[in-house]
Amino acid sequence: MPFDWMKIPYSLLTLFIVVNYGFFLNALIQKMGARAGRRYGIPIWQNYVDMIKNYGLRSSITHGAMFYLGPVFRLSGGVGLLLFVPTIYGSYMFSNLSFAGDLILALYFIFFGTLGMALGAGESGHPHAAIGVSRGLAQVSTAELPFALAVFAVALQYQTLSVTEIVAAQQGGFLQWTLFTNPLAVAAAMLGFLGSMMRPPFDVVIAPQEIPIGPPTEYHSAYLALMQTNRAIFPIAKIVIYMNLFFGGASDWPTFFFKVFLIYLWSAFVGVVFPRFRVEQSIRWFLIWAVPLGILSIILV
Amino acid sequence: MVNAIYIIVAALGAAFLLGLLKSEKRGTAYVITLFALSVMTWISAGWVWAFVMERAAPVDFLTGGTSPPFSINFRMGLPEAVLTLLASLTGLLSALYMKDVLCALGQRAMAVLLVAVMALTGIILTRDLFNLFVFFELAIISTAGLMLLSEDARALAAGFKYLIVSQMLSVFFLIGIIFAYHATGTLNIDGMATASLGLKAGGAIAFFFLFIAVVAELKPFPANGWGLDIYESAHPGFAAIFSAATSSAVIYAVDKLLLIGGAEWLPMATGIGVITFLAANLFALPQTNDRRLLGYSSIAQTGLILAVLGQRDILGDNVLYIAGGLLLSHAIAKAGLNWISGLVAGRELPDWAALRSRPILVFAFVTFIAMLSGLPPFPGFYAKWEMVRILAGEGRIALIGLILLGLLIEAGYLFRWFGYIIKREVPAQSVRCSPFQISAIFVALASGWALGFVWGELSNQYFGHDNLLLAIPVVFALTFLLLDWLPAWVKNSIAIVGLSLFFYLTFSDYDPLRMIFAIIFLIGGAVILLASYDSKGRRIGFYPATMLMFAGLILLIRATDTFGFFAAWELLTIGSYFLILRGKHSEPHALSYIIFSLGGAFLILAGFALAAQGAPLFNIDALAQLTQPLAPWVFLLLAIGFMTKTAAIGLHIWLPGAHSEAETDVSPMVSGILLKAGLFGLIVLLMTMGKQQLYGVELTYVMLWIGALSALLGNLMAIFQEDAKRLLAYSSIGQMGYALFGLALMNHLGWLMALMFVINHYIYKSMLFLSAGGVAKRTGTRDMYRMGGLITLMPLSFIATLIGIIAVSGVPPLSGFGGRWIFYNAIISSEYRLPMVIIFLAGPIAFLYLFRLIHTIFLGQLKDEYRKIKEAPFWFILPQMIYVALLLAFAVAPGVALRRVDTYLNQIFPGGGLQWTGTEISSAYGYWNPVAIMIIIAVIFGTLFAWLLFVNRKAQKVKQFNIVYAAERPYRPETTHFAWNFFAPYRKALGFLVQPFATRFWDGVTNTLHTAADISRRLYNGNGQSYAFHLLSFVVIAYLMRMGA
Amino acid sequence: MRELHTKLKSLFPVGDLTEQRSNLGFVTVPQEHLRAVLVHLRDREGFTHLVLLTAVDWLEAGQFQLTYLLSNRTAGKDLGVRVMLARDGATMQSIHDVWPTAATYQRELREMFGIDFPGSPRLHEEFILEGWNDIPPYRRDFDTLKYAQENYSERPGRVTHDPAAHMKQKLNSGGN
Amino acid sequence: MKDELKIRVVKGPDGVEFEVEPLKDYYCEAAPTVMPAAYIKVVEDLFNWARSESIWILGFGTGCGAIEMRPLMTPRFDAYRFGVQWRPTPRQANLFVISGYLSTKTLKRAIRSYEQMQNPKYVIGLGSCTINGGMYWDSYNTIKRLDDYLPVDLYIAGCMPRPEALLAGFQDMKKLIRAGKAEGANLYAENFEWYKANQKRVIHDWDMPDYNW
Repeated sequence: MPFDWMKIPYSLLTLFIVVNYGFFLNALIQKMGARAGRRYGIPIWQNYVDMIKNYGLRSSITHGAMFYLGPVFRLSGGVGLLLFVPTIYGSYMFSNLSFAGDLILALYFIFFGTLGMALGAGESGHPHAAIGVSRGLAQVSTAELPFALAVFAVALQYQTLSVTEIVAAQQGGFLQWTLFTNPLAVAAAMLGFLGSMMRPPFDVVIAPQEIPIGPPTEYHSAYLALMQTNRAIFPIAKIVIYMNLFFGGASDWPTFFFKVFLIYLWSAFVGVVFPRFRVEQSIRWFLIWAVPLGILSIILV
Repeated sequence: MVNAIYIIVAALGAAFLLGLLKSEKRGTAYVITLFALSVMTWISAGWVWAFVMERAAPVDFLTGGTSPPFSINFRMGLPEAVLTLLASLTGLLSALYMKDVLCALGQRAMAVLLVAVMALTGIILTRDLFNLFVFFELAIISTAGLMLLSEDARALAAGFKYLIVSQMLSVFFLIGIIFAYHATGTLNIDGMATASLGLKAGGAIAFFFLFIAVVAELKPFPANGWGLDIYESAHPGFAAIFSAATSSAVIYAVDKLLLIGGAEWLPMATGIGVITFLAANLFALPQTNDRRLLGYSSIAQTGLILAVLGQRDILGDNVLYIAGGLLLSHAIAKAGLNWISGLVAGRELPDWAALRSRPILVFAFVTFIAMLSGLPPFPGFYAKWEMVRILAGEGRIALIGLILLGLLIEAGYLFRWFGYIIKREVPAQSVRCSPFQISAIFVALASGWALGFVWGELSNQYFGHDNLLLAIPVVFALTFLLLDWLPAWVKNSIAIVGLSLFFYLTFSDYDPLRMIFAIIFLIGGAVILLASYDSKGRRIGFYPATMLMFAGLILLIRATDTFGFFAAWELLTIGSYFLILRGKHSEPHALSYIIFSLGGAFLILAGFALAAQGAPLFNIDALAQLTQPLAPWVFLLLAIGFMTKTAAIGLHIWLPGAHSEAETDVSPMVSGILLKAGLFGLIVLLMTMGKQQLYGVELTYVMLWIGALSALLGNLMAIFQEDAKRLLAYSSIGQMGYALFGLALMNHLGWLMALMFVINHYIYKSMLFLSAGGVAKRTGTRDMYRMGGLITLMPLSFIATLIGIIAVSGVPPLSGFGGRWIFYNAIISSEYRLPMVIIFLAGPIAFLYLFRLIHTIFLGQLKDEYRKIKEAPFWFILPQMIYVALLLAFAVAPGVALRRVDTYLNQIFPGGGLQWTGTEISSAYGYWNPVAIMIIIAVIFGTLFAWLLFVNRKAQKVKQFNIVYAAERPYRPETTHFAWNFFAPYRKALGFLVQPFATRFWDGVTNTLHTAADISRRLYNGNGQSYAFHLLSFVVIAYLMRMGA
Repeated sequence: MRELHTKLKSLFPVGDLTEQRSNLGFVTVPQEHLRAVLVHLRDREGFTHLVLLTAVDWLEAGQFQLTYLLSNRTAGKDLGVRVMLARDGATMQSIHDVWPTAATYQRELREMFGIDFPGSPRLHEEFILEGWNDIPPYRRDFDTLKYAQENYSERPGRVTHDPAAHMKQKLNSGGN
Repeated sequence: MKDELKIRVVKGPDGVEFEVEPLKDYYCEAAPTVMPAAYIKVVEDLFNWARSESIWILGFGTGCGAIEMRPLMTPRFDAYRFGVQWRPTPRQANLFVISGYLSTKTLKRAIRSYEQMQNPKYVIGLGSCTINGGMYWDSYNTIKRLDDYLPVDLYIAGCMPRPEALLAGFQDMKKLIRAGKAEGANLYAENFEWYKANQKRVIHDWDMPDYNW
């Protein structure tokens, strides 16, 4: 297929929309968390301000090449993940760069940012960064498992790895969604989802009181701004995958906003209700509660 | 042709002449002795020449023209000629070897020696029972006399015990002769055979006495305590005769007797032989005294040959080839080893480390133990192959099992001994030897290799197998033995050119599948060898071993029949064993490697033999034609054998130590290249045999589970390692698990994935091993937690490791992703779902150890003592950079390597392949475009990097302690570097999975063997009465078993 | 408490009992008998817990008073054992082997009072102060005001009021 | 100087001995520099606005005032709505609230943390103790004037000021920042010698580099 140069501005448009929606959604969720604690919470534009401020810091330090590249890896991971998956079903404009690969590409590309970030944090030489990475990797190894199983169950169910085709198979009423056709897989995936969102009870990775926010301890100014941008993009990019796989995808932007919001809300909802697990507790939790669901879903497909 | 009688005459005459000499004329006496022995040797050699070259017919003759007992009945045939040559040559060489002793003791000792050799040749030559008895008596008496030559005080006691036992045997023998003569009226063996002694009244009991008397001379279990005392206390020169010549003569006597007894006595011979073989090997296991160990080994070998003779009903004419091969291997090796033992001062096995001061002796030792263990290219190997083939063809599976078990135990203690020689401290007393002694050993060495060639030729002639010593790769490898005096870089260049040239000359021979392996073995080997330029000096022994391994690998992919395949397998096993043994602390690991490998090889041997059903030449492709119920068993044996090499879980315990303790440039060879041999075996197996069911269980399904568990547990164990190379070694277990899993899926994409893993694993594991090795070389440690922060000092090693871990983890855009992508597509089309869960769990766990690898070495805090270290040596970096380039190239264009394989796999699994349209690759389920991925990621990454560079242009570079530390400051880098026990929470959660069950199991097996041996060994308490009792009970038991039935 | 005192008195040359409460008393023992008394109290009388070890500087008498406050958890009783030390070159035997926690108290006393406890672990490491270069600050002859004025710059304009007068004036001026 | 900071001789893996000087080898020696504002005024104004609306406080409580900051996170005061939040690491913090008396020992840590923050950075002195020593005016180990040691942008008087006072202080701080008057970091860099001299006068065991990057 000859490359269509129009893909580039289209992708940038998607990126622009998603970044803004991500900033908005992050603040909204934070505000909801605050409301749960009977506070007003931050202004809705606070994350933009923080980002501008971080870019506006005049000085910065670097611990070395890998430290420098860490946030670049991180944000590339987020942006790439977003662009490798079609955002809006049936829209050529917002199918992004999904011609480069299918679901598997997206799944493995999730680790691109994580790995680079871990390396960057490692070069800072800060023990808390290393401890945070150790915890994060340990936790993610089992948190990803139910999700991987669910993805596999879905792929088996629809006999395809193409995101577009999976969404296509779920069209025609919400009863066609994987949520209803394969509830076990969705349940497993949504439990796994909790583990990858860095919210309680699975946020021991960045435990602020204990290992001052873990891997990003040494990051600041522009580095941090890049990472904040990623924090806006990455969850959405991830949720887009969930939405496409399990909740029928979105064929227009309002549906997209709504579904993403609801899925995001799920982790936020659990997050404000529960305290924090230790790493080995969360590993056991995933193995005991989420993985069996995933296995069942694979067997029963 | 000189009449064979002169062999006897020469000895007797010389002995007589010696008696006439004055006792001062010891020099003259010695010359006479040597002359007599030389004449005997010459005559025998003449006969051998006549039989081999001129195809002469066997000659029977009588002395004095009357029939026995008034004269002696002789026969000279090919076996007799060879054996007399063996006996007299051993006598001659031992006489040379014992020059000092003989001259000190005088003519009488020389006379006794001559009589002993004469008696042995007599035993071999004679064709009548009475004279057999006479020669036996002569041999016994002269043996007892020779015992006194030893300086060991225990020799006297041993000789006395020997006399007691021997006289008992003589009585049996005599009684047997009387009865037999009475029954048949002839003393001639052939006469008795035609008269069917066994059918005559009292004939059976007569033969029983004869048989038992001669067999007991072979020191069968348990009636062999006295023999051991002789081996232990005799002078090594004599022990050589005793071990090589006497046992050969007696074996031949047994063979002659069995002619009389007929087929119904064969099982008994087999039984006694096998039990002796097993028991003696078992007892040898805990031995620490070298000569006693040799004694046990001799007993074991004669037991094996006895067992082979017992199988002559099915072996037919081949018995000569097989028993002869085993016997000659044994005789030469034992003579050689005994002679070497005389040069070593200490009597404990580790004292043999003294040999290291003379490489030629080490080489001789290796040759001898390889001959004993039945390794190629020696006669024992060919004999082993043919024996197992024929036995399997006749369905004697249990016997094969017992023999192979015994061989494995034997190889175990022999190679353990070799490990001591190479690795233990050199004792203060060095090797002392005269040119005579060296020349004796050298003759044994030369004849060992010569016989290897002869047996190879015979094998070619009779069974159509290739002579291993004529295979170009083997010759190339052996050439390095001769070139070992050259400096290492010259040899290295020759090796690299040789590998590349061989590839250039042969690359058109391979199909796409074999092509991948050929490239990895040959070109891949050459690339890794670049790292070897780093070593200085001559690096004695490295290149023969390396090239032997590569020779094995090359022959493996070129093999068309099972023999060639198996021979290649054994060659690569030995070669790699020597390589691994070179590591500084690798002694125990190399031992467990060789034992597991030989165990696996024996399973393969058994599998091939079972498949061939007795056919001398069995094409590998013919495996496909096997049917139930045979096929699944063959499959099982072969699969386990190959999985031993790929270190599938449960059989993996040799790998971590062997790979991590090997030298820096050896680790990538054994990990990146050698492991692929196992995969190649599995591919060949699965390609020909496909799916097999045993008791309703799908065997490939079992393999699927094994693969999945290997992947999981290998990865899990890797994350808990502190040693960088050990971590990589465990990771190899995991990676091989993936490949095994892919193969066991038995579909198109599964295989494609396995092959992708083959390529990827070669590249990144070699690269990582080199990188870790380079770092270890510079830092002087392999413990990762001691390193840290090396990124600025060793940036190129860091880049290699970084690219390596991204590739291993399967993160796009590097080539590991392609493997994962194919993997997912492969499992969707497969119906097996449960084992995948395990594989899914294994995937992310890889991140844990990979991050640890790069973080604890290159990131974090730099330690005081490493502040000044330099980048790894150029020759380590060069191949790493080549690999980086390869990985990137392979990531962008996987089609270069895979497309042809994909097409080729259509022959095996039609359909289900990939579509290659332009740069896009698609399957029935999904698609990916490596070029697009690479470009997109590069653009995004580049843009963001440029942006960060712009906004962050004024960043201040700080140093390692400029970190926020809760308002404190770091104290020392050691306490700031978080590295040790990196995944402590993981151990808490999943540590129970990595309990060393497999290690405990195999430890248990070894301990049980040792304990059993230790307990039973108390039979031999050194008491003559006990020995007599053992002998009697042996006779009684044998009688009951034979006659009672 | 009294029986305990009587018992102690029969064994050691202890001084009179000062009873603060029915379950809290103090006795003074000679320096050389302290260890024996403490071990006796710990092993025989159930005073297993060293609550604190502190010092009082009796500058005028030229003495330091060390107080070892022990607690008998089961009986709910506390007993303070006092030892009077000469202030010059004050040295006391260490009891870190009787109660390991004592080592920490002893470190503090050495730093703050300059009392030496030979043999006590890590005694000469800094405990609270860092880089202290004057006489130990808890000694009463240490003038903390003078030290503060010499070392720490002051902000001019600081005045001190008599609180009573100040408040009165404030209130009278209309409460502003 | 502490042992671990003294020059030591170590032996490399190749057996060669060499010296390691921790203060030079392990710490960056560069002095702080004055960081100019953005070249374009509009940009600097935008940044100042952003800085004022996004005040990240270093989670480091020095005295009893630390307890007054906690209520700000609670529903009653909820400082988050003003763009104020707490960060656990100085790298990401902009505002350092010295919350009460500062012993010389804590001063050392405060200096270190302050220096690890990025320019621009602000200091608020909370309570009388930071202004003139307060009730610790005669203490042997407590400094009496914070602005001798760190560039203070704003003092909040009281002993202790209540959280409301802190909130009011933050609002004042915002005004200062928006007006571009909170240039403490540059002040510190300009008068680096003077600050260091003051600091070293009270910290007798100076065991760190002059500037903690």
